Amino acid sequence: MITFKINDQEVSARPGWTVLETAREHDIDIPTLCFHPAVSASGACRLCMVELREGSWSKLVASCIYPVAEGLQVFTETERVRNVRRWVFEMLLAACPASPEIARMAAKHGVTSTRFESHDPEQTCMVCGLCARVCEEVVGLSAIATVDRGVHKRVGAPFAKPTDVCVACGSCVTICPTGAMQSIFDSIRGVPATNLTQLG
Amino acid sequence: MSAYAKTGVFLCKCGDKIAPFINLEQLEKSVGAEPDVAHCATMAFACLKPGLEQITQIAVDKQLNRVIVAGCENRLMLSKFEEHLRPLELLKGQIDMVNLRGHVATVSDLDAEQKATKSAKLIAAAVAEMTALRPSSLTRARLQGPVVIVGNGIASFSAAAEMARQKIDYRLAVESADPGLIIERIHETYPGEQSYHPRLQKSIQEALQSPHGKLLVGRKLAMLSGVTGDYTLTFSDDQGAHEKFTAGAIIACLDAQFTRPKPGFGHDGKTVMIPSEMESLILRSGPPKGTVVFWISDYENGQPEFAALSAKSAWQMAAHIRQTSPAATVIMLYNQQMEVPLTAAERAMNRKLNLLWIPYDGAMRPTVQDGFLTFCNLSDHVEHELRWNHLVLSPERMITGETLRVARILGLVHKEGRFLTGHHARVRPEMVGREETYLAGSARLPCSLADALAQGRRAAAKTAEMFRKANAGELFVPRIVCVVDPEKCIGCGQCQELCDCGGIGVEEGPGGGLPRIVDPMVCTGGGTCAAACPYHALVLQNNSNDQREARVAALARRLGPDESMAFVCGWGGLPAADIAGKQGLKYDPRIHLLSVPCVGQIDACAMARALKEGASGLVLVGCLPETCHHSYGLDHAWARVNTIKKLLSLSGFQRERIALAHADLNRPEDFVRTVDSFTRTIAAMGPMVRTPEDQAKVDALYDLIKHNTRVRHLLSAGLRRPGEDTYQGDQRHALDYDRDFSAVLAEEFLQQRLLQVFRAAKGPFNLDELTGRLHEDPNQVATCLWEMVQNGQIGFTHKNHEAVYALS
Amino acid sequence: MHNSAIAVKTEPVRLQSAEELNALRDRIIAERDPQRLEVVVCHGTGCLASGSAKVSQAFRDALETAGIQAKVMPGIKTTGCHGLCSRGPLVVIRPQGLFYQRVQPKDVAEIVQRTLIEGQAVDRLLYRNPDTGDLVFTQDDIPFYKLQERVVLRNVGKIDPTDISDTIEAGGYQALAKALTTMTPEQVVAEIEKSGLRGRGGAGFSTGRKWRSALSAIKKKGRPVYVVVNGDEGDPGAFMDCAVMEGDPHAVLEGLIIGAYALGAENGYLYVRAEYPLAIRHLEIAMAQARAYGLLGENILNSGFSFDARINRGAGAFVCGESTALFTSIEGKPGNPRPKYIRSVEEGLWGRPTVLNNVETWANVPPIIARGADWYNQIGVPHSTGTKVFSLVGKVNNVGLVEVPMGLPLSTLVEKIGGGVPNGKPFKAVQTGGPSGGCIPYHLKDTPVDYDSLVAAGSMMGSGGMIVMDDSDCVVDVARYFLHFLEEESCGKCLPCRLGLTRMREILDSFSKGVGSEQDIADLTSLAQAIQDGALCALGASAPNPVLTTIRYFKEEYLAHVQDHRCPAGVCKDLITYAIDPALCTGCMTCARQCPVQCISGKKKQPHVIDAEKCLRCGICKESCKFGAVLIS
Amino acid sequence: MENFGVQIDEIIERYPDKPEYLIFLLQDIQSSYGYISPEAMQLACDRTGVPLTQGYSVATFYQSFRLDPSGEHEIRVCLGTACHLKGGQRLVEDLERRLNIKAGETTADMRYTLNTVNCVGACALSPVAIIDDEYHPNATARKLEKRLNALDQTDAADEKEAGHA
Repeated sequence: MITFKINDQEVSARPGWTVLETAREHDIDIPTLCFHPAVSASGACRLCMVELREGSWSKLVASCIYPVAEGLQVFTETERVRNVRRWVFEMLLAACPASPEIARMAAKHGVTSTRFESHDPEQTCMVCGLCARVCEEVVGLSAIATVDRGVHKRVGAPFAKPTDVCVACGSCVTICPTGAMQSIFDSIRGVPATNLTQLG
Repeated sequence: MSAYAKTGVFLCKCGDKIAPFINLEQLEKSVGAEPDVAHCATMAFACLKPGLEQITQIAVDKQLNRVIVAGCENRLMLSKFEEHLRPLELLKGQIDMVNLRGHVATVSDLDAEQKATKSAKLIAAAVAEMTALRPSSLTRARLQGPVVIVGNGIASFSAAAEMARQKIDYRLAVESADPGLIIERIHETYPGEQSYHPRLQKSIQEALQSPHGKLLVGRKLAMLSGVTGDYTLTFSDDQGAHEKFTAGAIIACLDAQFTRPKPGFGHDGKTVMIPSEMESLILRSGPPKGTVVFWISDYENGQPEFAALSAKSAWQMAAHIRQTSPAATVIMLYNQQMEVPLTAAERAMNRKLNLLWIPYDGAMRPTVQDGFLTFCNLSDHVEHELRWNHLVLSPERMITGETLRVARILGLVHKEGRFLTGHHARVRPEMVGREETYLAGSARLPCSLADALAQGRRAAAKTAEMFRKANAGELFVPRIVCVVDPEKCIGCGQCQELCDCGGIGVEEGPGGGLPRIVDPMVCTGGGTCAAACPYHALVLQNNSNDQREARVAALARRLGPDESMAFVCGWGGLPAADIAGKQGLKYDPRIHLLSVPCVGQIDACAMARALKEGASGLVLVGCLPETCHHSYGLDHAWARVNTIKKLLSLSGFQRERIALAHADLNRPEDFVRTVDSFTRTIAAMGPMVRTPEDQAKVDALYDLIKHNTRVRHLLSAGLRRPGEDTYQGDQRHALDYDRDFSAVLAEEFLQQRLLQVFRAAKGPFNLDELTGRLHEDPNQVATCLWEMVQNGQIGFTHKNHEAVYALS
Repeated sequence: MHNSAIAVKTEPVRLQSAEELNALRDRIIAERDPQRLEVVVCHGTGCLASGSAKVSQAFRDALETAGIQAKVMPGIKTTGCHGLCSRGPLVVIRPQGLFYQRVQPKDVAEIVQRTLIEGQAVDRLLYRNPDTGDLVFTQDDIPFYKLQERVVLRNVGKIDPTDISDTIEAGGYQALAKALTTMTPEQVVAEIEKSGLRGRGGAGFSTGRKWRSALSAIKKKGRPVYVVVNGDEGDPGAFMDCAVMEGDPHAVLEGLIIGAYALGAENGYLYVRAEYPLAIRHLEIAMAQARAYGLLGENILNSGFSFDARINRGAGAFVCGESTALFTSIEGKPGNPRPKYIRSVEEGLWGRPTVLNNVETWANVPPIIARGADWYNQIGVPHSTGTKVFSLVGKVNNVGLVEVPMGLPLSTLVEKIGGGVPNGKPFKAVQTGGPSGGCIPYHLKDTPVDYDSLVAAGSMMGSGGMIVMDDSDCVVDVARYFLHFLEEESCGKCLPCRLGLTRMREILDSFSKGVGSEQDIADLTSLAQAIQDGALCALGASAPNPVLTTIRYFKEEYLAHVQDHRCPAGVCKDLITYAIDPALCTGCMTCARQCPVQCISGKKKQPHVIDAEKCLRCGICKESCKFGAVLIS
Repeated sequence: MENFGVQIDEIIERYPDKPEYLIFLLQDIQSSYGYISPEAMQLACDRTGVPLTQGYSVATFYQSFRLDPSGEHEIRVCLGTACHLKGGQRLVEDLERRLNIKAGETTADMRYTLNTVNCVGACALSPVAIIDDEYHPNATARKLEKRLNALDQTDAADEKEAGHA
């Protein structure tokens, strides 16, 4: 057993757990977006950042991947943590203006508006890569992946064409935290033979 | 409590996603009180390490051999639980999930207690299924014997060379073992690739000379039997003598043929020719002089998808002509819809060689005349003329003759068509899919020589990987595949006809019987075949009909009079429901969802069971038409649902109590509409009236569909076969067929009800008594009784000058 | 490996011991006449770009025709970078050591005649001291070289990097022989620790400590362990590592082999940036030669120690200079960094203990081993021992490669060695540490150039790029440039970096258009802080540095943009206009012909006018005007 | 004559069939063909045993790979810091105007591809442009224009030489 503190509350954990897992087990809320228990953590969205302190020294780490250790002093709501969270939410609001899920999460953490202009009012995807990870790790296919890099990074199938590798299982749509995969999905599996929405 | 099943149920709070919506305390209490539940616990996050460790600990302490996690989507999370519990020998099939979050917590405005009650029903159903599970043992797959490479396609050599490289024994069946001859003939199937020949020669030599390979020269494949790992191939020689070989795996290398285009293109094989003929000419008498026009005519052949391929091979031939015969003029004439498939370097070379590319307006077909060809120029709309001495057309490509014959023996012809495409969608990644590991060459889809060889290599590499795994003891027989009960199988062959994955084969048994065997490495576990077996001889192991019936019955018994249930297909309805739940869409809470891999997997008796045990309505939410991942499971479900509808009608119930619906996983709003529409229909009809007499009818309905082999046979016979293009209700004599089928059902249903009467009470009964009990027309009853007497099901004697009937 | 056709110039002999290596060296020295006539042509990337390959070919041709007249047939040696790239192509005539600059093929005949045959200098090709106007004959007398101390570059520019005999003659592989025959691995690590060597690639982590922790990780996890050279020198404006790999590949290789010996590694990787084809080629040749001589591969120098290495060409991603991204790239995947909560000495390449050092760090290892840590740690200052190579570029007279002891004041580097800014004005700022570093303003010109002082000034050592800026360079534009660079180079995995850099750049974009407020500057700072705290890897975490230091030191220039709507340096397009000074314009019409939008009008021999409405501000007119008549206001 | 199949097979066989050689393979394909075609990508992925998506991710992640055929002549303009300060961006803009493409694109006639590059290590000679591996130190828009005109003429001469009929 390992004991350490989160927000001055003593918690216990076993070797191999992460700070996030321990916090959740103890009902301490840390926001996450790119984390899903079905797949490996990537530590990309940085919403789960927490501050580690030791005397005057401190640093921010991603709790979803940070392993627990004896005597850690973890703080989940410090000024620095909130600054990162606030800016990430502000940027997400501008990057994915069409995602109600993101707006809901941001509002829950006190961010309701953004200083940034949106480049694409329809955008919902924030390229967390959960879809690609679930396809590789759970479905075992790797029909999609994140392609390109930096600001151009996006999710897609090779050569931006529907791919035979996709079995249209919809795991990516299910795991997507922002609902973005719903609009990308048809371009990956190819449009289904019949479109029933016309009947409705 | 069950003697052997020890089931643990774990309820997940999922942070604030489940706990506030469902009263988990109440749920834990009621689930814990179920007789078949050995342990029930609630945890913060079952899926995170703390939760997983807790489950493992409890499973060890309580010696659980079944685990149910009630939390979220099984599609995403099940494999994680399976992986964690594998060390405890809890295998696939012994762990199940109920999606409380997506199917209960967020989808309605019920209060937390009501939701706990609903959850308890769904969990009890899952427990019942687990209790009915008879888990199979884990078996390793074994591959015995070499790899046999058949089909005589050029990819054979690259496949063999790859096998040699991987040091795996192979038998190579070829027409000729003379590299010179092989290369001489190659232009007939892959023209324009002369520059590739030296390399091809190397590959052929590698294949022919490896100590791992043995050659079967000049023999034809006559028959194939057995399963992956243990095949027997029969070859015949010129004299018709047969020889048998065993094989661990087979690689088929088949090439398509080039045929002359339709008349009207002026093909004469001498001056107007196809590329293979041009290459013969070059080989015979050197490069032609004068003007050679390559007309990329694939658009006009009706095969525009191969235009780029034709253009590339024509260009290579053209370049060869220009290089070896500087006096020749070479022109490429192409439909403007095609993009010229040359890279920058090739363009530079093209420029150096001065090969002209002339586009024409595709709306006007070029016309061949003696020595001239007219075409319409796109820019000036003038009909221009091209003078030619030799005109080379694109060929038509298709598979015929020997290629087609071998493909049939190998079971590769899934659909009638020009090529061997159109295999069913893959459903299981670890599946040893036939198309993937099996087939290489232009018979799949036209390709260049290099591509064909690459396919051969790829097929061989995958086969080698399978051997590597098997030899290392890491290749396991999939858990959820069909198995045949030889005691029950009569060899009627329905399943084999219905199977799309090629997993069902024939085994010669003693006495000429032909029981079916299943190749577990090829079976996709779709189970539509098992549901169609008239004798319940084909069973989808670890996911059997008995389990499904247990689950259905357990749920149906717990449903309130106005509640109904739905089967949701793993590829359509279930993901749509999962996503609807995730998005917080609301729908009628009276519907109870049961997930199933494919609605085609549901035996009609499981549907009947739901109605028999207390459900007021049953809807099967499959995927969209023509998108089934299995062998037309949706169409099969359609036939079964309609059978139940007829029987409901015969029993005096509303046909609308059962329905088939479609859902696309990416349209969760549509799913909600589907569910609401169905629940409205059921609500409008009210609960099913269940007087003893009514209940007896539903019981008879169930018994009929479960046990009556005539009805089950007819039902199977009417199912859509792979390769059939028509939907069941779409057939030419649909109405006649339907009427006949209805008549049979009416007859058999009456007989079933009579049997029910005889079994329930001691007879004998006379005609009046029977008609009185059943409220049916005396003439019909009399006819039925006579049938049954003839069949020996009942006997009759005379009593007071009146015939009386009793079980014989 | 898969390198074809690598020529080994002398017949290789597999060396079986340190003694055989020494014997070979003695033989090479004996064979070579120290007084032999030699034409040394610089073939560094800089000189090659200015045409030195044509010069050396011209020498070959000229010597062939003139060969009969010469007393001794001179050798032609092509070497790595001499350093003074702005004066290339450079040619040195030995044994006199005559230093010719800007030599063109047409000058070759004269050199052959005057210098090689007649023994005289060609004055017009000599360096002229800008202060005194005196001719300088030899390299060592040029101020640019005088203040340097060459440890890493000891052989660069002197030896032919494709000929291992040159390396061996210059003492190459002596340190390896010493380590293998007289030192235990433990002693090697201790020596490196004692030397105080710090990583030359970025953060300046102690190399000795890194090796030490790798040893304890190996103890815990066992082998294999990997040693890796980080040659992915991605900082724009930095080419130190390029010069070392091109000019003295064996130094890197020798350092790596010594490191492998110290750690017990059997396999190593050299990850080299794709844009350095020559460096890759020279390393390939060096490795083939080292293998042939038994200095690399199985049983090195018959010591029982075996080690081999392979070159990974980078494929064009700056982020691969980051250690974890570099590892994923070697593994054949996109170079996305991994979270680094477990250090790479414990879990690096393929999850194994891995020691990654950059090229310059590895090249420091052989001299430390050969001459001892005590000699080494006397160079430089405490906590920053040894020397550092810088590429001095931008608005400075002597653009090139310099190596100086740590702790030299910045002004010495820029003004004495670099010769100051071209127009004689003081420099405005020096950007160090590449895109991750910061701008040091003129008033901090006495800052000693060592790890800790640079960090205190808000910048960092980085890999050693040093970009000098003058008053025609705009700090907002430079900050934008770096942000734009990093935006394109971000791997895009973590949100603060992928989204944040764009947003920061957008704010700077609006500044460069004269739009913004003090609140925007405050927001920019706060966002920068969030990115520093939140980014996943060092690329993102250090990306805001150029912005933060420029705000810190040049806030008034930011305010000039947003409050006064002007760009003091005359760079930001939206805040400047081009105009022609009628007094200077001769009406030659050159600019009017060149203008891509034909917005310049005027009659022949009459002053021209620019239509500011149509003007794209592309600057072609200013560039093409021979009379300096085009002005920016 | 060169044949895609022959060459690609030889490239594919240069390296062991392990995932770590994917980038090596793609680099060799890139340098032989100027781009990575879907077929070539598939072959490289098959050889190294990685899913096609990984090949595609790699090819789009690293700047040196192209997925579309590149032009016969590649123009690279250095945008390292030194070149930026001395007007590298202006060179790019001028070439974009002249060739009527954006950086990273290829002209419609497949003759020129314009790319930018982050520092080629020739900072002393900034700004630097590289046309078909030939360095142009201290480049100006005018000097580059001259070079492109010269290239146009040589290519036209090529065609003439081969011309007949």
